[in-house]
Formats: sequence, structure tokens, C-alpha cells
Amino acid sequence: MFTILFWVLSLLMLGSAVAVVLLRNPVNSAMCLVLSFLALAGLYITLDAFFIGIIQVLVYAGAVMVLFLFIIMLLDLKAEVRRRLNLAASAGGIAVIGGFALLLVQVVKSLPSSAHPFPALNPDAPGDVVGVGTTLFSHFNLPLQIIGVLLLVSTVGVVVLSRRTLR
Amino acid sequence: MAPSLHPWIILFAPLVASAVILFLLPRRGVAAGIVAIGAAAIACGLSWRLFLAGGSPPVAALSWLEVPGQFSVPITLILDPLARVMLLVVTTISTIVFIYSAGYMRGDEGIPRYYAALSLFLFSMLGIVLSGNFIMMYVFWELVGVSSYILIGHYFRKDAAADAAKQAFLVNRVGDFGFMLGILMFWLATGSIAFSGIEQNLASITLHPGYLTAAALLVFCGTLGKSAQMPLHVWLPNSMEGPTPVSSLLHAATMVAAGVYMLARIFPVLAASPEAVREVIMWIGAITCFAAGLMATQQDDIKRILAYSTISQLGYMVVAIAVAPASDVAVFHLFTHAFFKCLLFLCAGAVIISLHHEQDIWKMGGLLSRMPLTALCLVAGTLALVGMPGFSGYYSKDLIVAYAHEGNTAVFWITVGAALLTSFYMFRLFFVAFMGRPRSEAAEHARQAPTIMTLPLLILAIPSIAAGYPAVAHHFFNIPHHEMSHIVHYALLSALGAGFLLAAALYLRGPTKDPVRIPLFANRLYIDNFYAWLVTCVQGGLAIIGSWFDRWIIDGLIVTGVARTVWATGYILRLLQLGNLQAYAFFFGAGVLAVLYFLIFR
Amino acid sequence: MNPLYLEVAVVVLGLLLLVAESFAGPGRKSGIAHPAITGLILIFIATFWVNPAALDASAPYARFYSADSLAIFFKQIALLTTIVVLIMAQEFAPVVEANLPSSRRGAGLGEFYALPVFTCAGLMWMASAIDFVLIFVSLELVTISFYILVSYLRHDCLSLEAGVKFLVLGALSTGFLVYGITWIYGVTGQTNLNAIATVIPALKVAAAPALLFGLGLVLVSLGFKVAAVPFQFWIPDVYQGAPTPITAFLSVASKAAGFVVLLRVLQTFVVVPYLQEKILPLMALLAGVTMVFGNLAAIPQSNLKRLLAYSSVAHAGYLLLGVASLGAPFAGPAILFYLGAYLLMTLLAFLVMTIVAKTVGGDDIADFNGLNQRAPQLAFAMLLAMASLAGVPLTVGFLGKLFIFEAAYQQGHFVLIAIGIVTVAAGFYYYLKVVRAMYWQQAADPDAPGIPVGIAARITIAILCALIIWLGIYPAPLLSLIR
Amino acid sequence: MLTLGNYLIVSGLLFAIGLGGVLLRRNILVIFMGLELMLNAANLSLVAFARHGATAIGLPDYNAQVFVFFIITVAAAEVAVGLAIIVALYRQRQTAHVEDLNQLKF
Amino acid sequence: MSPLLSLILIPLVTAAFCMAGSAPRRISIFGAAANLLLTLHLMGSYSLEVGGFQFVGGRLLMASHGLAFSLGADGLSMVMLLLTTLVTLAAVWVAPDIKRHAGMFYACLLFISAGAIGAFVSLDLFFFYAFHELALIPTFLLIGIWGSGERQRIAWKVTLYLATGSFVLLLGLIGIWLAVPAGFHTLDIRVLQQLGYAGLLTPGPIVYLLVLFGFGSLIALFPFHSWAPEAYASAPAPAAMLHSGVLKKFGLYGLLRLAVPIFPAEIQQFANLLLLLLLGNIIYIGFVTIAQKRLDLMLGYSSVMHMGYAFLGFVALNQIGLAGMSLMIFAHGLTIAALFALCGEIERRVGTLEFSQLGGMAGVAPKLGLLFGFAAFASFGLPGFINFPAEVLIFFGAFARGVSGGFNAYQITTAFALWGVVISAIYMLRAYRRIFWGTRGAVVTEAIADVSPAVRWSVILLLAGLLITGFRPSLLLDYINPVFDLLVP
Repeated sequence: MFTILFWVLSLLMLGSAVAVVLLRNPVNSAMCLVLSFLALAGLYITLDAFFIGIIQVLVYAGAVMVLFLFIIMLLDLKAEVRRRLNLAASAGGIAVIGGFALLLVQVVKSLPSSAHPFPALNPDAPGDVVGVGTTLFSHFNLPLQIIGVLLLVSTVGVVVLSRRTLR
Repeated sequence: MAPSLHPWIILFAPLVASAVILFLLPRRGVAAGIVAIGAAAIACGLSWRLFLAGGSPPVAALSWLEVPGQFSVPITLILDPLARVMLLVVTTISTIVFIYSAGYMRGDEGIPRYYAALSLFLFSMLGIVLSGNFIMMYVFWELVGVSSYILIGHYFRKDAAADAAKQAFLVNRVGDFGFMLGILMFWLATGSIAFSGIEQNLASITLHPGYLTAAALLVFCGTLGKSAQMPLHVWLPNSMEGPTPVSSLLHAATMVAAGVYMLARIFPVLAASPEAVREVIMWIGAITCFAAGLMATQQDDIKRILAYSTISQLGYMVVAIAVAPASDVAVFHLFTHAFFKCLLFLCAGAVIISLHHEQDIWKMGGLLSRMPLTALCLVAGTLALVGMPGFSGYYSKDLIVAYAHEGNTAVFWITVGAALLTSFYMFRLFFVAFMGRPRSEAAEHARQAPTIMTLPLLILAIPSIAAGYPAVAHHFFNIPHHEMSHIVHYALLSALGAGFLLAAALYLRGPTKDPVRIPLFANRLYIDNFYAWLVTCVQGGLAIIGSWFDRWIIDGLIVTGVARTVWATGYILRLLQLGNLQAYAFFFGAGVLAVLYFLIFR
Repeated sequence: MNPLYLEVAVVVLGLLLLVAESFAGPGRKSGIAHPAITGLILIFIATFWVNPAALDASAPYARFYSADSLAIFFKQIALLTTIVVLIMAQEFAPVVEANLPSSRRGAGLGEFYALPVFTCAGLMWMASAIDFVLIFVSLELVTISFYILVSYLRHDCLSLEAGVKFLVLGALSTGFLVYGITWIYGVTGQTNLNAIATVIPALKVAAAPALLFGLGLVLVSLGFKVAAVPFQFWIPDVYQGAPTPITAFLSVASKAAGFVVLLRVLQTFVVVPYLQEKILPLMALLAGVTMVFGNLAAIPQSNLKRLLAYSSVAHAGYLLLGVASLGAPFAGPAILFYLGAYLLMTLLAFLVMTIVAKTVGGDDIADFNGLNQRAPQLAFAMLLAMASLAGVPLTVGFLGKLFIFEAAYQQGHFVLIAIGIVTVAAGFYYYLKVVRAMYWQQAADPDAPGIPVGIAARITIAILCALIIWLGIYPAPLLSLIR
Repeated sequence: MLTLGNYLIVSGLLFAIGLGGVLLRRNILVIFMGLELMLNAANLSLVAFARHGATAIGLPDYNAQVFVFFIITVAAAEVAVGLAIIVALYRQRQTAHVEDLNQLKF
Repeated sequence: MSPLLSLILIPLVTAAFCMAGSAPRRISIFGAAANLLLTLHLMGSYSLEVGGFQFVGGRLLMASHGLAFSLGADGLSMVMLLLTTLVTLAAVWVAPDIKRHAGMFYACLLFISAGAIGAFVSLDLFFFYAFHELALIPTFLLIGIWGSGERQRIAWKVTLYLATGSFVLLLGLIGIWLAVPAGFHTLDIRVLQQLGYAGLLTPGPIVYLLVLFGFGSLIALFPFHSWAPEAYASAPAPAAMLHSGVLKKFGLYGLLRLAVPIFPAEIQQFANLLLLLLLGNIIYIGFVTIAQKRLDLMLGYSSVMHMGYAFLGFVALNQIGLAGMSLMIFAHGLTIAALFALCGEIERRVGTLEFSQLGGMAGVAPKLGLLFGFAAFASFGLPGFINFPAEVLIFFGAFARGVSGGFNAYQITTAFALWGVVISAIYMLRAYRRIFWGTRGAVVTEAIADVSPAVRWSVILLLAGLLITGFRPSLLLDYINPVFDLLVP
């Protein structure tokens, strides 16, 4: 049944992603973005990465998207008034994307392991929350600290950049 | 004072004088004169002493330029009879002319410069005489050229003088080009630059006759320049722009004879070299002596007439080198010629001074009565020059003609013709300038020149007459006794007479202007014009083309072109920085694709 | 001393600064520059006593973190740069105040001094990172702090424009980086460079495209960091728009960090022949286009900051030439030496520029006209910097180029060397444009007053000048640091 | 039967679409969304690889999942800072369009 | 440390004082004079019996490359030092009253001098090259600030041209260094020479061409000459003196130092090419020189032309030719310096150098005329000046490569070169006649003063050098000859 789920979710994700790119109004784009993120979370589940899926929902569909919408409202961006479409640019862009996709497909095909099915998982293993958690706090301690610094820096930065007047 | 030092003193006294004048007495005309004359006198005295002492005292050789084991140019002095005779001629005549100059140059602001240059000349001339190897001779050869340049350009404010000086130097340089090349060829073949060394190793070149011929003729080019042989004779008449004493000393008596002297030095080499060499030398001499005579017949400037006669006499000497069995024949004529030609010029100088620098014979006339002494000396000189029996010229010239008669009939007749021309133009000069009525104000009031100038004339008159007598000559030369056929005598005497009669017929009646006009001769066979064309058109043209190419092709097109291209490329490249974010993103993506394809599919 | 403490110390210093900043009374915030500089200097000195052996190989951080000489050298570079940048920032303070939304003196300066310290920490971690995870994280720390710093002048449209351009392109390159790492991980199953190095020789050939795909993407994003053409497009705009000290920081520290990561990654992969013969030609290609673009496009520039931006692209080109010659024995040291030299001369140039621009009020080359009359010492320092950048002998810049060319020569990159020659000549042209302005031209107003220079800046300029000449004659000290 | 390839293709397409957003849209916010899509694409393939590279004892490679966790965090921070910058820009220039950012060029 | 170090430091210190203090002219004359005296003292204390490199000293700077800062001087260096210090003294002496920051001006001159000295006494390949480059930026400033005419364009051109040239050279030097056989890990020129003579160091033809054209473009070898005439025409007289008199000689010195020991085979191999190019210098440039209408340009071209003779001596590759080349370096250096000094003086007196406007100056300025005459005659190799022995040795050296009884390329080239002597006489005498003789030119008036003492004495200094050595060439040859002893003839 995962197979069907996979196809449904991926189509949903890709479709909404395309919508993000194509829709003219930022608000709609944002909404589609949420959708595609949720679908992505679903895909994580199909890969038995429950923890990541949840984080995805929380962080992206939650925090990030709220932020986006908030900003959009704040700046109350109108729909992108149709400026003269720069044909050369769009054509170039599409060419690049196409080329990239083409290349990617070939690479995936060439990768031997890509044809293999996924190995079975150990059913009576502890949940992956445990796994990720232990790994994170035991082995990945150093990067975690750095992430902390990074968050601190970005907080300070955001404050400095968006405060109306600095004291 | 050790006799071995004498040659050095002879050589360097004039140089010292020159330096002293240049650095210590730049403003003191009289003092300069005294110093210069003193030095010349010392040299003269010592050379006489050297000559009378006889034998050749050993002379140390100083090393001058040396690359150990490879190449060395020592300073070696030769004192063989040839050199010693030459020393006498040079120093004696120089001393006389130095003294004469004191009178001639009176009142000139450039006297120190004049005497400095004159002393420098004497030094260099003596150097040529004494030098024992080619390079050393070349050194003094050049120095002679320089001093002549300075002296011809003494009146440098006159454009004519300035140009003449430049031309004289450059023409000589052209000759020296060949000279040096010849030296190089001899050195390469024989491994020596010393005359003696070359003569010893001659065997090593006689293997390559062609090479030897080329070398010998190239060295002969030096003579062409210095001794004003065709086709490099053009500078000598122009050099008459210099003061008359200079003309008489450098451009009549000594310097121009250096070429002949050099040929005499390498006479053994010439003798050993193929027939062709002597052929060429002979013909050039013959042509020169005849053509110069032709040109002389139509000149109006008293000094130019004498100049052309000098050229023609030098021609005789060159012929002599080619035809005679010994170099002394040529040097003999050089010897006599030095005296009487110097005399003639000094007479001309006296005339010019007393006519306030009037040189055109058609503005003279009747000078015989006004300055008889000068006239007398001039007659003596003339007779010597034309080869009047009993005068020195007769002996030396007849000898040459005689050898020519044995050597080559055509050349013989040419030389005889030249003799005819000689007597013609000399008597023309005499008749026009000294007989008849004065043709100008200046000539009316011409007076005898001061003693300091007349005295040298008288002194010189003596050797001009006597130097040729066998009794005298054999002290100086060992001329191979030679029974000359009568035809030579008759030919020469009739030529002399014919020339005289012709001149008398045309000019004795004292015409106010020249009854005959032959533009071809008057314009020196148009040779000067040809050179002018060569310089202005050919050389100038090449120069201008060259500089155009350098300016616009090498520099403009290539160098600047490259720079411009780089600059333009930069200008275009920076336009890629559109400033548009999306463009950047696009370039970025394209770059990514390019890199990936390069990595995976290459 | 355990090398880990270095970063810890820097971070702690940063935190203290933030605290101090928040408690410092109004108008005294600018004061916190001094403790920052002092602290960093102390840490810099400390770097000479770190003991790599103190690292616990069994500890979990060991798989991320190495403290080899390379790492230490780049930590020192990062610290040194940050110190000079902070000194520059002090000179630059008036401009910052003028462009922030506040009436109070010194408002917002505290963060302007504090953030570079955190950036420095990130750079130091980058220098030690031997695991893609740590590479990613520290690199992001650096990048994000630079986003902030570049667009710091909120009332200056240019600064903001630069910020946005940097943001978007930077994020783009991050995306490629992550995706690349993903693929490398997918093929090798590892993120640790050493582990990867052990795995790849055993890989099936069929996996090569995927591996190259990932590697290519990683290289691209590193190329973005080090300003290799065609990923240099952000450089001129961002450099010109950013606050001058930050420009210096970007052009030295972040480029250097990029190179250290690049070196580590390449060292991992070039061990495999078939990878090497694909990677090094790519590097050579990039080097060629980078040298050409950087130097030639710089020729027509009239703004000094922008000129230096292009010049930093150009220098990236020469460095890449060194990278492309990695086969040569001396290539590695040559690159590091060049980076050290580049640090000295670039910082000197930017420092002088900051000072002059602050007084004259513009950073066009024309603003330097007649500087020689007005401030001979500054003019001479700038002359020295330009000479060194151009590669005039007896300056450290020349030795850098010399070593690079030598390595390239050994590897037989003759075409590249030819390109190098032409571009170096072009370099003389645009660097001497500055000299020309300072010495040939007359000042706008001849009787302008002299230019005030802070004492710290004075000392720094003196030291930098001395080092440029001294190391240009006697490179051994710098080389011994590299060893 | 699902294979690793399916996921890789899907994620790749997502990546391409995100890139498309960056290349084609002019609104900086939307461009930013595109960037987020690219990061998520990376995450997806990362998780897929992690699942595929399950160890002998049948556990997915948690290292990779931790990495994904980091990526998500960083992305969030990036978004925060980026949006702050965009807001600052908007306050200054009243625009969020890339074409209006053209003062720095050549 | 070697006493030679002080030769380098004295100008540098003096330059520092000039930039800082007042009366730069006096200071720099003092410094230059001190340097000249020191050089003479060193020449005196150099032991000709021992020969080889003396006053050697230095220290290793970089073991990995064998890079060392080591100084030392052999006979050749001694001659170069004499040349440099003489010309430097003359140059700072004639320097006209500078309006714009004089200190800078003299500092630049001294900088160039120091660089040249450093290059001539360095025993280390790196410093040999690096010291020469010290001159680059001073030249740029000298022409750009104090030049005349299109100074800016020309300053750019010269600087970029020479910079490119020296980078080509640098590649050549790198090539040499990389060819050093393993075991001899050094940049020491002495060792390189030994290896070269021993045939152990063979970098190959490419490297030779790099070296040749690198040095060539610094020497203005045809067709890399087009920077020189304009540069000298536009540069202020002292700069032109130093640059054409000393700096240009660095290239020739380098050829003698490096190319001769290391590339004998290659020099033979490419002899015909070089013969052709040097004929370009002598004949082609000779004609271009004749066509010039301004004195400064004419002198610039003439200095390019004379380089052809030096190359002739080089390509001869035997002791005679190389000795001649060394003498030529010295001779031409002093001569051209004197000519440029006088040229500057003429311009200061009458304000123009157009032949068409000049003439008859000897009447109003006899001393100037005399000095110029000396210099001019020296420049086309009049016996009595060292120029003549130089030319003679070069011609004989080149001819020695010829075949007795035939004519080969060397001999033909020598013949043309001899014709070059005629050419140089043509343009020099032409110039002398146009400027000093004949009727007065438009700009020449009674009011014109004669040569100023400064110029007079500095030119006399140079001419004295030419004359003394010209009368006794062994004064120099004793130093030069041993240098090429090792050369296989």
C-alpha cells in the first residue's frame, strides 16, 4: 500500500510545488508550499522516518510557513503585476532546469543501487525518535552546539535588522 | 734621453700640446700657437736626428688591448726607412705650416681650437706613419679623420664649411668600412694584425685567391677614402672650405697621402696577391688622375683647382703602387708632391689673404707685379707640378709614367693625358690670376703678405725644386735605376708643352671671363649630384619608410593593438555583471550544468 | 592546550560581548571593540600553544574535528583577519551610525563588533571540519552571519541590495551543497572525509557518475565561496555594497575558509586516479577563466571597492591554478603561502581605503587623487599594498605568484601560465591606476587637512607594511607556519 | 515495488522545480520559497538514502536523519534572517522585486 | 656581512632621507658620491690574482628552494658597479630644479640605482631578478610625474611592457631552476654557472628562448624595442640617463651571467635567428634613427641601435666577443648617459629639440658644443674612447666565428654591423651639425647661456671615465677577461 501512497503523495508534492512556482499571487504560492511540505512529510513517513516527518510538519508547515505568510501580510504583497515577460530569461531558465532534470535522471539510472528495493527493517527496533535522539546527543554533540551558536547569531541578526529603532 | 724614447716623444709631443691648449689655454691664441709650433718643432728636430742617426733603434711594444691567448693589439712603432722618410716629410712640412698659420689665422677668434686640432692632426698623422699593425693604423686613421673634420669645420658658422666637414668625415667612414672589413679578413686568415705577421703568414691566404683579392681590395677602400680616389674623391674639393694652411697640410701634403703610404706599407701583400688586385688599383688610379685633371680645367676657385690637381697627383701615386716593382716609386712622388703642392697652397693662401679672402681667380689678375715673391714661388711650384725638367716633379712623375709604359699602354697614355691636363690648368691658373689686368678692387690693392707667411714659401721653394734630384733622392730612397725609353720623355714633354700653349692661347690675353665653358667638367662629371641624390632619396627614403613602419606597424599595430584588445575584452567581460539577480542565478545554474556535464560526460 | 578550546573561547568572548553590549550605557557601546580586539589577540597568541595531540581520538567529536597544521594555520588566518576587521570597523563606526535608524550615538555598534567574533568561530570550525556535517553547519554559521553583516547598513540601499543578492545566491549555493553532500553520502554511505577516502577506491565504476554528480555540486558551492568563475557573479556587487570592513572580511576570511574546505575535499577524492583526471582538469579550466575574467574585467573599473572585488576574483584564479597543480610537490604550501600573502595585502588595502573613504567621503579611485600630498604615509602604504597585489618583487605578493607559477610549471600547465602572464600584466595596469591617482594626480583641493588615523589602525598599517616587505624577502617564517 | 530510484527521481524533480522558482519568479519571497523547496528535495533524497542504507541489524542510518534535522534547522534560521533582510529592504525601497535591485552592476 | 651590502643600503637610506628631509639634492649627491668612492675602493681591494667572486657573504633564507640572500662580486660585477655608481652620481647631479616634491624625485632615482646595484651583486637567482624589478614603480612615477610630452600614456606603456617582459624572463628563470639536477638544491648563480659549464644543467631550447626574449625585451632587442625611444624621450633627463645607461644593461649582464654558461648549445642553435634580430637593431633601427627629427627621439633610437653590437658580441660566444660586449655595456652606458644629460640641458636652454629650429649653438654655447661633440664622437666609436675597443673586440669576436677563405653568416653580419658604424656616424654628425653648426636656428639667440656647471661637471665625469678607460682598456679588461676563462672556445 506504500506504493500507492508514495505515488499519491509525490504527485501531490510535485504538483503543489509547480503551483508554488506558477501561481502569481504570493499568498497562494505560500499555501501550495504548505501543501507540498505536508506531502513531503508524508513521504518521510513512507520511508519510516517518523521523527523527521513530524519535525517537517512542525518546523516547515508550522514555523516557516507562518513566517512567510506573516511577512507577506506585513508587506501586503499584491499579485505580481504582469511585467513584460523576459522571454530570453524564461527560456534560459527552463533550459537550465530541463538540462538539470535530464542529467539527474541519467545519473539515477546509472546508480546501481537505485534499482534495488529497500531492505527490510528490524520490526522490534526501538522507535527512530530514540535512534535519532541518541545519535544526535551522543555523536553529533559538536555540530549541535554549533547549530546553537548559529541560532543565536541569526536571532541577534534578525533583531538588529528588523528593529524599528535601535537603542 | 735614451734614443729609444725619441719615437715616443715624436709621437706624443703634439698630443700633449693639443691637450695643453684645450684644457689650459682655451682663450690664449698666441700662447697656443707657441706651444703647438714648439711641439711640432721638437718632433721635427727629433725626426731629423732619428733619420740621420740611421738604423732603426729598438722600440718597445706596449700592450694596449688584449684578450689573453685570443687577441691582442699592441702599440708597436715601425721605424723602417719608409717610416723615417715619412716622418721627415710630415714633421717638416707641419712645422712650416704651423708657423705660416700664425700669420694666416691672425685675428681669428678660434685660434686655440685651430692649433689644438692641428696638433691633434700631427699626432694622428705621425701615429699612422709609425704604427706597426693594422688596428693601430686604423685608430690613427680615424683620428686623422676627426682632426680633419674639426679643421674643415673651423668656420662652422658657414653652412658650406659645416656640410663639407661632415661630408669629409662620412666619406672617409665609408672607406674605413671596407678598410676594417679587409683587416678582419686578413686577421681571420693569417691570425695576425701586424704588418710583419701578415707578411709572414701570407701563405695561409694565397690558398684562397678570391678571398685574398677581396681582402686586399677592401683594405684598398681605405685608400679610396683617405686619398680621395674615384669614386670617393668628392670630399676633397669641398674640404677647401677649411683654412688654407689646413688645405695645404692635410688636404695636399700629408693626410691625403696616408692612403698611399698605407698601400706602400702593405706593398709585399699586394705584390703577393693576384693580378686582379693590382689591375683594379691601377685603373682606379689612372681614371682618377685623368678625370680629376678634367674637372680641374673648369674650376674658378683657386683652391679647388689645386684640390683637383692633388687628386690627380694622388692618382699617379696609386698607379705607381700598382705598376712599379717597389713602393718607393710611389713614395718618391708622394715626397716631392708634398713639398710643391704644399708650396702651391701656401702661395694661394698668401694671395687669398692679401685679397681679403677672395678665391675666385676671375677676380684676380696682375698679381705678378703686386706680389712678385709669391708669384715666383707659385711658378716654382707649378713647374714642379707639371714636371718641368730640373724640377722635382719631373723626376718622380716621369718614373711613374715610365713604369706605366711598361705595365699597360692604355694607362700610359692616360697618364700622359693627365700630364697635359695638369700643365693646362696650372698655367691657366697662373695666367688668369697673375698676368693681365686686375679684375677687381681687391686685386688692385693686393700687397705682399707678411714675412711670417712669405718665409715659409721661400723655405718650401727649395725642396720643391731640388727634392727630386737623384743626388738628393738617393739619400731617401733606393729607387731601382731604370733606363726609360725616349718615347716617355717625348710624350711627357710634348704634353707639357701642349698644355702650356693651349693655356697661353686661351688665357694669356687676359680675358675677363673664361672663354671655354664645359658644363660636364665644371659640374665635376655630375658625380656630386649623384651622391646627393643617393643620400637624400635612397637613404632618406629608406629611413622614412623604416620610421613609418616602426611607428605605425610595430608600435601602433602590434604593441598598442595587443594592449587595446586586452582592454576591450575587459570592457566586454564586465558587461556580464548585469546587476540583475535573476541573471546571476541563471548564470550560476548554467555554470553548474556545465561543470556537471564536464565532470560526468568528458 | 586542547584545540577545541580555541573555538569555545571565541564563542564565549562573543557571548560576553553581547552581554556587555546589552548592559553598556547609551553612547558607550562603541567601547566594546577594545575588549573584542584584545580578546582575539590573546586567543591568536594562544594558537601557538595548542597541542593537537590533546585531542581524544575516541571522543565522538573526533570524527568531525581535526587539528592538523592546516587547520591551525587557517584558524590563525581567521583570527588575524577578524582582529584587523574589528580595527577597521572602529574606523568605520561613523558610517555605521549614520546608516542605522537611531538618534543615539553608538546604537547598533555593539552587534557590529560582536557578530564578526561569532563568524570567526564559524571560520575556525570550518578550518577543522573533516566531516560534511560539520562543514555544512559551520559554513552555514559563517554564511548566515555574513548575510546579516553585509546588509547591516539598513539605511543604505546599496548595502541592502548587496545583502539580498548575497542571500539569494548564497542560499542557492547552499542548496547545491546540501544536494551534493546527499549524493556523496548516497554513494559512499559516509559523510566523514576520511571514511569516504577509505570507501571510494572500492566503489563500482557504475557508481562513478553519481559520485561525480555529488562531488561536482559540492565543488560548485565551494567555487561560489572562493569566487571562481562562473560562480563569482555575486562578488562585485556584494563587495561594493557591503560595509567596507565586511568586504575585507568576506574577501579574505571567507575565501580562505572556502579554500581550506576545497583542499580537504579534493585531498579526499584525488587519491583515486580516475577521479583525479576528471577533477584537476576542471580546476585548471576554472583557474583559466577565473584569471582572465577577474583581471580583464577589473581594467575598466573606477570604484576602488569594486576594483578590489574583481581583483579578489583574479587572485582566486591564481589560487585555483595552484589547486589545479596539486600534483606538484610544492603546490600545497604554495597555495597556503599565497593565501597568507593575500591576507596581508588585501587587509592593508582595505584598511587604508576605509580610513581614506571615511574622511574623503567616497571610495572611487578618483577620491584618492593627490593622496600623496595629503597623507604621504597612507599613500605609501596603499602603494605597497598595490605593488604587492600586482606582484612586484620583494613584496610578499610576488613570492606567492612565484610559488604558484613554479608549481604550475612543474605540472606543465603552460597555457595557463601564458594566460597568467597576460593577466598579471593587466593586473599591473589596474593596480597602478590607484598609484597613478595617488601620485600623479593633483588633489581636488590641495590645501585639504591631513587625514586622522586611529592609533590602532596606525600600528596595524605599520605592521602589515613591515610584514609585506619582510616576508617578501624572508618567507621562511610564514612557510614554517604552513608546515 | 518501490525502489530507491523512485524517491531519487521525485526528489530530483522537486529540486528542479525549486530551481525553476528561483530562475523564473521575480518576487523575492517566492524565489525564497523555491530555495526552500530545493533544500527539502535534498532532505528527501537524504532520508531515502538513509532508509536504503539500513544496517545489518535493520536500522536506518540515523546519522543521515540527524543531518536532515540540522538542515531543517539551518533552513529555518536562514528563512528568518532572509525575511528580516527582505523586510528591511522593503522598508527602504518599497519593493520586493529583483528587477528593482539594479544599482550595483558592471 | 659583505661590504657590498652597504653599496645597496647607502642609496636606500639616502632615498629615505630624501623623502623625509630637506635639501634632497645635496643629500643624494652626497650619497651617490659616497657610493662611487666605495666602489672605487672595492675595485682597488678586489684581488685580480685570486679572481672569481669576492666580498662574498649572505645567509640562507629558504632551504626548500635554496633561496639565499647572498652577495658577491667578480670582475664583471665590478665593472657594472663602476658604471652604475658613475651614472648615478651624474644623474642626481644634473637633476634640474624640480618643482613638484623633489624629495620623491631623488628618492626614485636612488631607488633605481639601488635596485641595479643589488641586481649586479646578487649571487642568488631570485634576488638577481627581484632587485631589478625595484626600478619598475620608480620608473612609472618618474615618467608619469616629471615626464614631458605624452608622459602618462608613455609611462603606462613602458611599465606594462617591461612588466610583461620581466614575467617572461621570470618563467625562464623558473625553468632554469627546475632544471637544476637533484642534489644541487640551490639558486646560487655560482653553482648554476659551474653546472652549466660542466654540462650538467641543460634546461633546453624553450627555456633559452624565454630567457633570451625576457632579457631581450628589457634590452630593447628588435622587435621588442618600441618602448625604449619614447620612454627616453619623455622621461626627465636623469631618469633617461639611469634607465638607458644602467637599467637597460641589466639584461645584457644577465645574458652574460646566465645564458653564456648555461645555454652555449642553444645560443649556437639559434645563432642565425639572433644574428637576424640584431641586424634589425643595427641596420633597421639605424635607418629609423636617421629619420628622426628630434634629438631626444634620435638618442633613444640610437641607444636601441647600439644594443645590436652587444648582441653581436654575445652571439659570438667567445672570449673576444664577450669581453667586447662587456666593454660595450660600460661604454654605451656612460656615453648615452652623457648624451641624455646634454640633451636635457639643450632643452632647458632653448626649450625645444626639433632639429628644424636649432642650429649654430656652438657660437653661443661653445662649452656645450664641445662636450656634446665629445659625447657624439664617443657614441660612434672614435678611438680614444672605450667605445672603440669595445666595438673592435666585438667585431673580431664575431669574425673569429667565420671561416677563413669564405664568408659565413657571422662574417656577413659583421660586415653589416660595420656598416652600422657608418650609419651611426651619419646621424650623430647630422645632429651635431644641425644643432651646433651652420647658421643660427630660430630659437638660438645671443641670450642663451652656456652649459650650467652641474651638467658640465657631471658630463665631464662621464667623459673622463670613457677617455681614461679608452686609453687603457686593460683597466677594465683585467677585471673582465678572467670571467670568461671557463668558456669552452
